[in-house]
Amino acid sequence: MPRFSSLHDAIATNIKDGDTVAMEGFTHLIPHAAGHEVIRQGRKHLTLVRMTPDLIYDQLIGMGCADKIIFSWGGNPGVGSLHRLRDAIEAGWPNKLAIEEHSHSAMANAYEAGAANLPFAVLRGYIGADLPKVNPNIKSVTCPYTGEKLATVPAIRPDVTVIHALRADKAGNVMLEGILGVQKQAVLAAKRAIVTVEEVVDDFGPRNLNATILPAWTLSAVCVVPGGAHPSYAQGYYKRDNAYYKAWDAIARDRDGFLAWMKTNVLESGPEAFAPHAQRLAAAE
Amino acid sequence: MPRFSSLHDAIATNIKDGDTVAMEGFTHLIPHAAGHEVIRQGRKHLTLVRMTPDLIYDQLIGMGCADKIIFSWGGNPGVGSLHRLRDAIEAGWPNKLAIEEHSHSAMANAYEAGAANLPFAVLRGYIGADLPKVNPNIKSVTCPYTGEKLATVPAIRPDVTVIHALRADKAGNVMLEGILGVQKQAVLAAKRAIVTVEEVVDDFGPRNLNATILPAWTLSAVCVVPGGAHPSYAQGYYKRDNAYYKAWDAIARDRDGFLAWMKTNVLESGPEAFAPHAQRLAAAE
Amino acid sequence: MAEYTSNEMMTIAAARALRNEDVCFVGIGAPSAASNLARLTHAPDITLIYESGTIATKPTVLPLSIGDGELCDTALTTVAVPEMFRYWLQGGRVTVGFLGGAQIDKYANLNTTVVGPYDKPKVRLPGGGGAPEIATNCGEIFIIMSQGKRSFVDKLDFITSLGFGEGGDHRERLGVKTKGPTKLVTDLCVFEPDATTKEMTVVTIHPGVTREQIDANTGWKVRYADKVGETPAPTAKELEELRALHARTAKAHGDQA
Amino acid sequence: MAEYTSNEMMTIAAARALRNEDVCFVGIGAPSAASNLARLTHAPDITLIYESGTIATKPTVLPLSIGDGELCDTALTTVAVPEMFRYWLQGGRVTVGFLGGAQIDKYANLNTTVVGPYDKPKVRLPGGGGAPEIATNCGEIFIIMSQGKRSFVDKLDFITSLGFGEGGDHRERLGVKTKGPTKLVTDLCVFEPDATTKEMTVVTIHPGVTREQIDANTGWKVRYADKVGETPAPTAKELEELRALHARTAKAHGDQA
Repeated sequence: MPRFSSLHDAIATNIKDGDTVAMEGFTHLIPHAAGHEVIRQGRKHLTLVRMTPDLIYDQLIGMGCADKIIFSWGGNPGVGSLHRLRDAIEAGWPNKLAIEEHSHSAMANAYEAGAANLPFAVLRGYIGADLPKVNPNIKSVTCPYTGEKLATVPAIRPDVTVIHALRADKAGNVMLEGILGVQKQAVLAAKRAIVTVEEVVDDFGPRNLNATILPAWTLSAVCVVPGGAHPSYAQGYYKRDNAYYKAWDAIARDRDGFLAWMKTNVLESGPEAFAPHAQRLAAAE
Repeated sequence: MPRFSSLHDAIATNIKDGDTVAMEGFTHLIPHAAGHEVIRQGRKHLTLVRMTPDLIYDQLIGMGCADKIIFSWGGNPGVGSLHRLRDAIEAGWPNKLAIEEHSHSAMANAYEAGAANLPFAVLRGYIGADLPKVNPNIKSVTCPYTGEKLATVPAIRPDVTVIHALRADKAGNVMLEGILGVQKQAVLAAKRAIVTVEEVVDDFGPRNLNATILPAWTLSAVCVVPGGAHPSYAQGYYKRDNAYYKAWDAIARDRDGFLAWMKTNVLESGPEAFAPHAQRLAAAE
Repeated sequence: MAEYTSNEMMTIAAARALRNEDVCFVGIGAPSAASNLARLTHAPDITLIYESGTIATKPTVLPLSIGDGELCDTALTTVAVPEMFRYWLQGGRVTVGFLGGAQIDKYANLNTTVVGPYDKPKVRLPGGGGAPEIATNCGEIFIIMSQGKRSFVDKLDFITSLGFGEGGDHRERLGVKTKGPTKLVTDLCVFEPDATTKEMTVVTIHPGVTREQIDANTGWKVRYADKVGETPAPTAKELEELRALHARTAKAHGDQA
Repeated sequence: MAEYTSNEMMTIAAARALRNEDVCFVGIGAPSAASNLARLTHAPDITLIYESGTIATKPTVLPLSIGDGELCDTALTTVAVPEMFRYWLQGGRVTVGFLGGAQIDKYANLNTTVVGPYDKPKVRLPGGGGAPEIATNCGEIFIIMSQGKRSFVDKLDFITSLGFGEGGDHRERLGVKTKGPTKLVTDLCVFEPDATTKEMTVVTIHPGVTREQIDANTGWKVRYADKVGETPAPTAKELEELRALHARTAKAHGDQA
């Protein structure tokens, strides 16, 4: 039942070229270490799904891993643009990138519908907005009771969802706390799920009776990667590296600078590089 | 902001004859004291909504408060029938009772849709079942993407939802824990909401970051009624009074015996009668 | 061999059908006893889910209701009821749904709604609860019911939850992809569906029970498999665990009286 | 009177629009500064909600992102993102949505998606995020934006979120029941919609700012109310709280560098 494995093996076993992959985490708990491993293993032609692409998808897109992105807000929060995402959309570098764009509400509803095994989600959304003109996947249904017309989006059902969580117990159950984002929904909507965690504990101990826990049997692999969310954060372990987010703007702005950085910090590195970042941030508090 | 009031005033102010009222609580935290207060105040022509009518609605129906019930499972759990509910449906005593019957899944989805301000809910349900033949409110929509036909039910939007919760803080925020049922959804789906609680605490203290909390501004009234869930239970305060549930079978079986019991235990009693039950059950552990 | 009741035989035979790796959506009453017996004997890691939202619960005593505090106290975690029905049941996360019922027909359709016409019922039963969606969304369904002519009927007054409908490929024609009722365990025998017609067919008979008894307690002409075996009698360990469970339960419920 | 920047004037004027009893859905950046300033001055009980799921949060420093840990640490509770958008925003529980934008037109429609054609963008902006549904599901909308000819444009390249559409009763015709943008606060002045045409109309001008400056920084012919007042200058208390908030924020973010 506990499917503990190395991050290398989890990615190698569960993510294939051409897969639809959701790496989720809403500001909190973004699975950056797993993203780097996907880049190192050279995956291609992925459809990347994520509400807020963030640095993790800027890196995957800049390294040519993706053919398409499904998203709802593609910026560096509080800083500015994701330059690699923009370069792919505006100039087709390193390859043409197809986009399917939604609102946050639509994406959150689409994951929710996926977790509930429904083919579509209904929302009061997109009224008077231009997105439905450019995204043919935004349609509508009529309420059988009131006659109202409501927006619909297709459920998101990734081949693989990847998330970072706080901790697992020895049986491989995984606990989340704090800003939960859409991670539970994204895991339950997917065919396969990989979770990286800060640590493994003997058991979760006394806890809230309704703690957000993903049972081991809903997961394909659990990998211990301390610091694996950096420069995002893990509540109670280390803070968001806001300085790193600001520094990324300059790194990603230039193609060559970006490639050089990726070579040093990703291609020639490994998951163990994340722990020191977390330790530094935890010590700074 | 904190809308603390007596149970008498909360019911008098918020529940009117003819209202659609949901008193929720899935086995755990059933608002029995509030139900008794509604009976004492002689409300009539209510449409009562509840997944599992339980003793609380058996009593309201037997006392002639309801014209209609919307439900999904009407029994005395682990014991047998709700005799007053059956007598109303089978023999129209004390008055004819209209029924709208659903499955649990449909009711849970209908509350969920109500909380989300949607006019209807979509589910993979009722396939091959006879309920859609006798409940015209069960309809269907076609998925705009896959062409699948899925069942729909109208959202539940009560005039008033009544629940019992563990505790409130001094600002009137209310915390739930344990078996959560559909209470949060039922409150957020309603125009007005009354919450009875076991106690008021200075503040909730250290707690799970994702604790189930209803902010004060979502509630119309908060009433302190220790033991107010009895014979249902309040996790961490007192256990379910299973013996009482068993005893109810004999009390409710006979019309006159029922009326006599209600006179003594409800009409001539008050919310303060609940605390001793809770104390007895807590002491028995 | 130890003495045992037909009810004990039923519960034990039903428990045996569960596997250690199952995720089981447990109905109250007999299904709950069988599921917990499985957990206490051959299937210690089985995940038991109750519709009150408790996931991977390990109650020491049997709950009287579907939502006793015991279920929540011993669960891995507890989710809200809409989530239980949406993400876990409808989400396809449950391998076995374990149901009982008031009436059953030979295609294992169940009635827990009414005896007599719906609008003018002779007996108003509690209704479907979770059953209509359990019946179609779980990987497969096990049913546990005592046999009798009033409960094993030729024609149901009301189909609360789908078994094999009119038999054959009826489930497939309705667009249902799950297996449906693969096992019906009674106090007399064990039925499984015929591969083609889907009629519930006796595959093993409990020790000491005769075909005449089965026929006399069934409202349709019972079909028997070509090779009908004998249900293995309860082992000492099974009986011991089941009786201890019932004794703990009686004590716990009695304590509160 | 103390010296202050036009940006401080903008934030302070925006903060004043919020009431103590509001439930405010807060956008990141300038809306977040204004909302927290309101909380730290005249509206101590205001409920601030961020789309990351944090409800009734009271951050000591401004978050850089919409989901900094500070927001969760100081919240009454934090819900999952689907619940935030479904029960709280779409559920009609939010009285004010506080937005910024890259481009705005005279009917307060906003563009944060693209400059140039959607399929061949000159500048690809981040996109809508929560804005499309914030714009129609909140009781009313406040917008805070610095004025300039490139951001206050005659025609948007893309309508990311609805303001008053083409003006007049356009929102009603689309079936939207909420008020829409009732206030647009800039570094130069405050706009409110005309009662009939819904064109954003200057109602107060910040101290020392001229109509010529406003006209020169707006891509359409600006409409002024019949009686245009002067925005009250920042009070010492407002400036002190705002500067202390920014100083705490800079220190907190710098500490991590």
